[in-house]
Amino acid sequence: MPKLSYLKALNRALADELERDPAVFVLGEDIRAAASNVTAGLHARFGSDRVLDTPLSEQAFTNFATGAALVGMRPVIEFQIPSLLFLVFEQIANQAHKFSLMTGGQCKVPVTYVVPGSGSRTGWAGQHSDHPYSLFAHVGVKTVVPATPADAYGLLVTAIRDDDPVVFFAPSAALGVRDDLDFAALAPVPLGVGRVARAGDDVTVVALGHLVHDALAVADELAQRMSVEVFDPRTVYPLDVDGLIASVQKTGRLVVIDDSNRTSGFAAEVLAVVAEHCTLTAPPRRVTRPDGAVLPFALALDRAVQPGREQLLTTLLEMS
Amino acid sequence: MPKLSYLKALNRALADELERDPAVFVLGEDIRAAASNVTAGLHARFGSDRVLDTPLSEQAFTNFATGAALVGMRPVIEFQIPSLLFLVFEQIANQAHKFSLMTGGQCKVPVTYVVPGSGSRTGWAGQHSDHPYSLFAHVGVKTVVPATPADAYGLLVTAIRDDDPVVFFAPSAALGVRDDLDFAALAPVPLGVGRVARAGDDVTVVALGHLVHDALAVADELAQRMSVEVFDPRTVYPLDVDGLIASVQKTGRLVVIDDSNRTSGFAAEVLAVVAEHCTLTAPPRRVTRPDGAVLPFALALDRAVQPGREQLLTTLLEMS
Amino acid sequence: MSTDLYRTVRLIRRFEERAIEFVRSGEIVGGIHPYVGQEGIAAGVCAALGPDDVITSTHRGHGHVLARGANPARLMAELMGRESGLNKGRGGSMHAADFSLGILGANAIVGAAGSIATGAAWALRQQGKDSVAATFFGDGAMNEGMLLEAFNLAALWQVPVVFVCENNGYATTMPVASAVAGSITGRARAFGIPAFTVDGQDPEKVLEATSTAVARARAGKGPTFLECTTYRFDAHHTFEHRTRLTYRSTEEITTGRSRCPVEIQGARLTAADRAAVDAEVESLLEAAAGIALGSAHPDPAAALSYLYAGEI
Amino acid sequence: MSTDLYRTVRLIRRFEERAIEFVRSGEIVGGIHPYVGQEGIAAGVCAALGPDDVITSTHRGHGHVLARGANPARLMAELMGRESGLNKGRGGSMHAADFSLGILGANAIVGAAGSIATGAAWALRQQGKDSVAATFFGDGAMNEGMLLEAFNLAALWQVPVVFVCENNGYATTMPVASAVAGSITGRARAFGIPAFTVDGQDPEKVLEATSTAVARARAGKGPTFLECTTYRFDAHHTFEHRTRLTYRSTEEITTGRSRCPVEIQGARLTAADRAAVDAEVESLLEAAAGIALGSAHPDPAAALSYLYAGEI
Ligand SMILES: Cc1ncc(C[n+]2csc(CCOP(=O)(O)OP(=O)(O)O)c2C)c(N)n1
Ligand SMILES: Cc1ncc(C[n+]2csc(CCOP(=O)(O)OP(=O)(O)O)c2C)c(N)n1
Ligand SMILES: [Mg+2]
Ligand SMILES: [Mg+2]
Repeated sequence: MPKLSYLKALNRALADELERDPAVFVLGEDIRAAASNVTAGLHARFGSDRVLDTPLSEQAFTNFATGAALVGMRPVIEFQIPSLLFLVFEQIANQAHKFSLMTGGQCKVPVTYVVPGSGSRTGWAGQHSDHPYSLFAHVGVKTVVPATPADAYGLLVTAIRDDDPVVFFAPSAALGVRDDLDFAALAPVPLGVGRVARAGDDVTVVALGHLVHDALAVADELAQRMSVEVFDPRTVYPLDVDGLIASVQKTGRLVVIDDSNRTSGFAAEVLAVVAEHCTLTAPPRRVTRPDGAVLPFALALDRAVQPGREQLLTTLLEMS
Repeated sequence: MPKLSYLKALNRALADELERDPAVFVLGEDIRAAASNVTAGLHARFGSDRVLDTPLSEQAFTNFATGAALVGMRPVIEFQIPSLLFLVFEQIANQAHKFSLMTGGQCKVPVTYVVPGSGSRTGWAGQHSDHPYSLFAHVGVKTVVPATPADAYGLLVTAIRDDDPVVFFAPSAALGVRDDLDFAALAPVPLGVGRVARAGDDVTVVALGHLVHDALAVADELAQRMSVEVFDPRTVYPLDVDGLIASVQKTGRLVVIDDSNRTSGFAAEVLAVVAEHCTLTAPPRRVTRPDGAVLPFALALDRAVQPGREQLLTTLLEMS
Repeated sequence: MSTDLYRTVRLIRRFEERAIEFVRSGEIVGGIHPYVGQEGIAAGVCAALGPDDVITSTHRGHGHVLARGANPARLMAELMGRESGLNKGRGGSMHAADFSLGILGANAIVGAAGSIATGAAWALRQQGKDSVAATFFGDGAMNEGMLLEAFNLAALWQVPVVFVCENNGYATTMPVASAVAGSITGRARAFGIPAFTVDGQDPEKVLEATSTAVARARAGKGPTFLECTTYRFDAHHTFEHRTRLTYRSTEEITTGRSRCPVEIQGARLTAADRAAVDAEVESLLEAAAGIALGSAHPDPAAALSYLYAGEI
Repeated sequence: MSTDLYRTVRLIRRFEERAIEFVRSGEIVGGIHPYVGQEGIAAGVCAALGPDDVITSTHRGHGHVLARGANPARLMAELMGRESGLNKGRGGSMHAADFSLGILGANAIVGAAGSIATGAAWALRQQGKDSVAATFFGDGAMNEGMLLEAFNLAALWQVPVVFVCENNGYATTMPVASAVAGSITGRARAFGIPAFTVDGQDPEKVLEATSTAVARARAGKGPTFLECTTYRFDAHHTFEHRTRLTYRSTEEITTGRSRCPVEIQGARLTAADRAAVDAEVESLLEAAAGIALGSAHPDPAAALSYLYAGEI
């Protein structure tokens, strides 16, 4: 079977949707030259009307996409850096997200916001290393953080076809993941449905994006000592509450590894949902970025601030 | 003793700090005419250099305040509507908040962002009714939501004197609260220190801002049936974890009433912290805005989407 | 045409006066931003548009929505938060929309709608339609970066959009001279957009200027910018009726009110024609108010309807 | 002065060339945005500033920081993430700052720093100081609303700030003509800011224009805008050394490189003087590289130091 990388899966999803639906178009900075590689080949194939290079005007082009969506298009915006989502937070949370309810259901805003390279980019430092998915979940914008090439493909396709705004975070550390895949089997993946990435009995590790791979590695490493179940929600919002609860009810213990900040982040939500629904046999644990984290530039410091295998391993051992 | 309203307390705190420290200045829209009343009298008293009316350029004037802070000033920005914080999210979370770490501690950014009228403003509908404190807590910006006139005064003074950015949310529904106060006793209130607004034994209700008053009313109403402790953290971030734990360890039960959205909101953080540290005798409960809430205009709908006394009462009765 | 324009400005004026009464009586919760004094702009601009065109509006939006042909009863019902409202009572004054008429919504965030309109106009052209977008905003919005960015996109991509700046002299209490460095039309011209100052008190002048702009847009020549000078006769928002904000002198208000679009357009009709229109408007609004007042309130159990396009 | 300007451009050029080598060798992680070709602007602007003035810089900021007098060893150490770096290794290439020299920081967000500089300049004037701020940004930043908003504030409040636009023809791969409708100076002038186009390849021309602007600012006459035309000789970012982005023709690059600020300024020195400066720069950089390479790495246990001003 051929190998498909996560990055290539994104490219393929965009190409397939551009091909399938004339309402789809892509816009963003340097996407014709494909500086991030996500849009490689698309301009040559689909032309200037469907692959738009924008000036550095993030606020206007985000609302531009909303306007286009209001009259029937399905825009996909590529953002070069995660913090650009801060710059357009109003345009997503206060405009795109709110139009449906505010107009009494007169319209739809099917825009997809793609950040290919969220989280630390290794050396890009403080203003380029955020992973702000929890913010969008909090305001209620559909939010996905896929871990594998197949899910990256399937969730991007679903996001584009979804009639609401969807923010799609592709973690920088996952872009290089490659899997053996039957291309014909690539298919849409529904929002709000998690998957058990590895079955286990003793403890549930909830992980998202690149951290799913780290969680699997740690589970392997600990296989002799404990049976770790790795649950990948794939979608941050809406969250697969049933899948989560089923896993935790089986294992009775919970660790969340989450590359966003601790306070009121994704991990907090998982702990809260579990506290509401399950009885645990040990206190749950969060392995996250620290409160208010700003990633320092120096590599060892950048790494120290992010949750990783070592912390997860230590946490699991402490619980056993 | 004279009566002091919450709104007047804000005004007094601003006046006192402008008087005390020449580095303090206030900027915002329509603050000379004092459209929101928070800045009433300040322009006449302190002049045009210290009370600046800005054009509608929120992003630039927020960064302008950062720049002024970097060279020694202590700007206070009044924002007319909560969603303006969405518009300047980059400027607060990615600029003001990050300067200290990114420069290796070379500078401070003592800016205070005041939203007098956060949450529903009764009839201002979808784009004017947010209460986005959880977002700032998540990114690690110090965040306060005072409930009483004395705390409004004391926390605003502390926020202005603090060397980091602080977002100050004055809930619309709290602005009219009046208390009998000895003006001489008005004093700074430290960040990160909660208060037990009412002592009780059976259940801890955590509430912020205007909801503290609702929680107290419900506690009164239930006094014959259960002994409710009301804990008001006052600061969302940093959170008074010790105070919270002490209360919950005493009562063994927890309800959080929180006027922000449910997923990854303030209530989620409280549940998570408690799950990490305490054993409860009943599952904890969240009484919050629903996921992704957009406040509909029609009054009854606006109210239906916000957490209130009735829901809290029902929740407490269900737990008992 | 004279009569039509008069009917529109008169309708808007009387609608606003009635809405203000309903604010006073409590039927409208939260207040409104009255359009009184600025009617000539909405009337003139919308008269220049065709059925496939679209508009975006502002916090001060009733005039635009009415001029574009929305049902006054449904707009009034919206202001009262009723199920029969344009937005089923979910939007209120600042979000009134009627997609069936190409009204893509009032917007409560100053400066936001310009880029939305630009995107819509661009998309309609991509779809092979001949549509033009007209987007309204105030003088205060000229200082919002996101609107200036929209000028750039529209100019670069020759988008068929007409930018309509209603310069009423103030952003809330902020005089335009203290808020806008340089000139309003100069700012638009700097993006290569042809920009003109028009007497916004005269609906016919606005219609004429807009017609030229719309023709340009349809011909593929891109955006035009119209600064329509006007005066806000009433409060920034009805909350001002309760507070005392002293940012305008009585003399200034008197002078400002002396050029009234309803009078200017009314003087172009015979007394009899004018009276007939007035009566027609009164009975229309009487009926509209009755319908609105008689409409059902939405069910609080449905408070979250329409939050998402489907089940979530 | 000729010699000083030459020393600065030569220092920046050689610093960048060395930094690029360190990117290649892996000593600098994450890469840099090379300033090669644009040195004349930083040199000319900073030569016009006094000790109490302040600057803000960009993602392409090494030149600004060096021209303002920062210690090359400490800048190089910062790029290598060492404790002796300007920012103690916490900032890296895009955040280099030295507050002791009035360098309020490079900024990784395009268009953000203009309003920060405006606020700083305003505040320094409030404090009774005679300071001026110079703020650098690229042609791409001219499309960021937040920068345009800053022009407005600076013009309205006559803030002593000099806006320095480095027009190198591209924002990453986007040619300026496809991104900026109208003209760059016209955009600034629309805010009532005097705006001039300067040959950014000639440090003396930049110095002259900046001196006039600084004098104007100190005299209380407000902001000036300088569009410095230049050419980026190297990649947008060193990642381009590894990928093949084909947005510029070889001919264009050859033509662009033909006007080199180091050569232009170097030609004004005698061969002997020039050789002396070159040698001085080489030994300075040799020492700087040595110091940087020999500096300690920060302790990961201190990863969150400086996150807040005090304990939290
Ligand atoms: C981005 C933003 N900033 C501030 C406000 C609060 N606000 C509402 S209307 C208004 C004044 C708008 O002035 P202008 O654009 O001239 O329109 P006018 O009210 O005069 O019609 C302000 C400050 C807002 N709604 N949105
Ligand atoms: C607001 C923002 N948008 C996009 C980016 C990504 N980005 C970094 S540099 C750059 C191009 C900037 O072009 P210009 O302003 O001309 O400066 P130059 O790189 O040419 O020096 C882009 C798009 C960013 N850092 N910030
Ligand atoms: Mg106005
Ligand atoms: Mg450039």
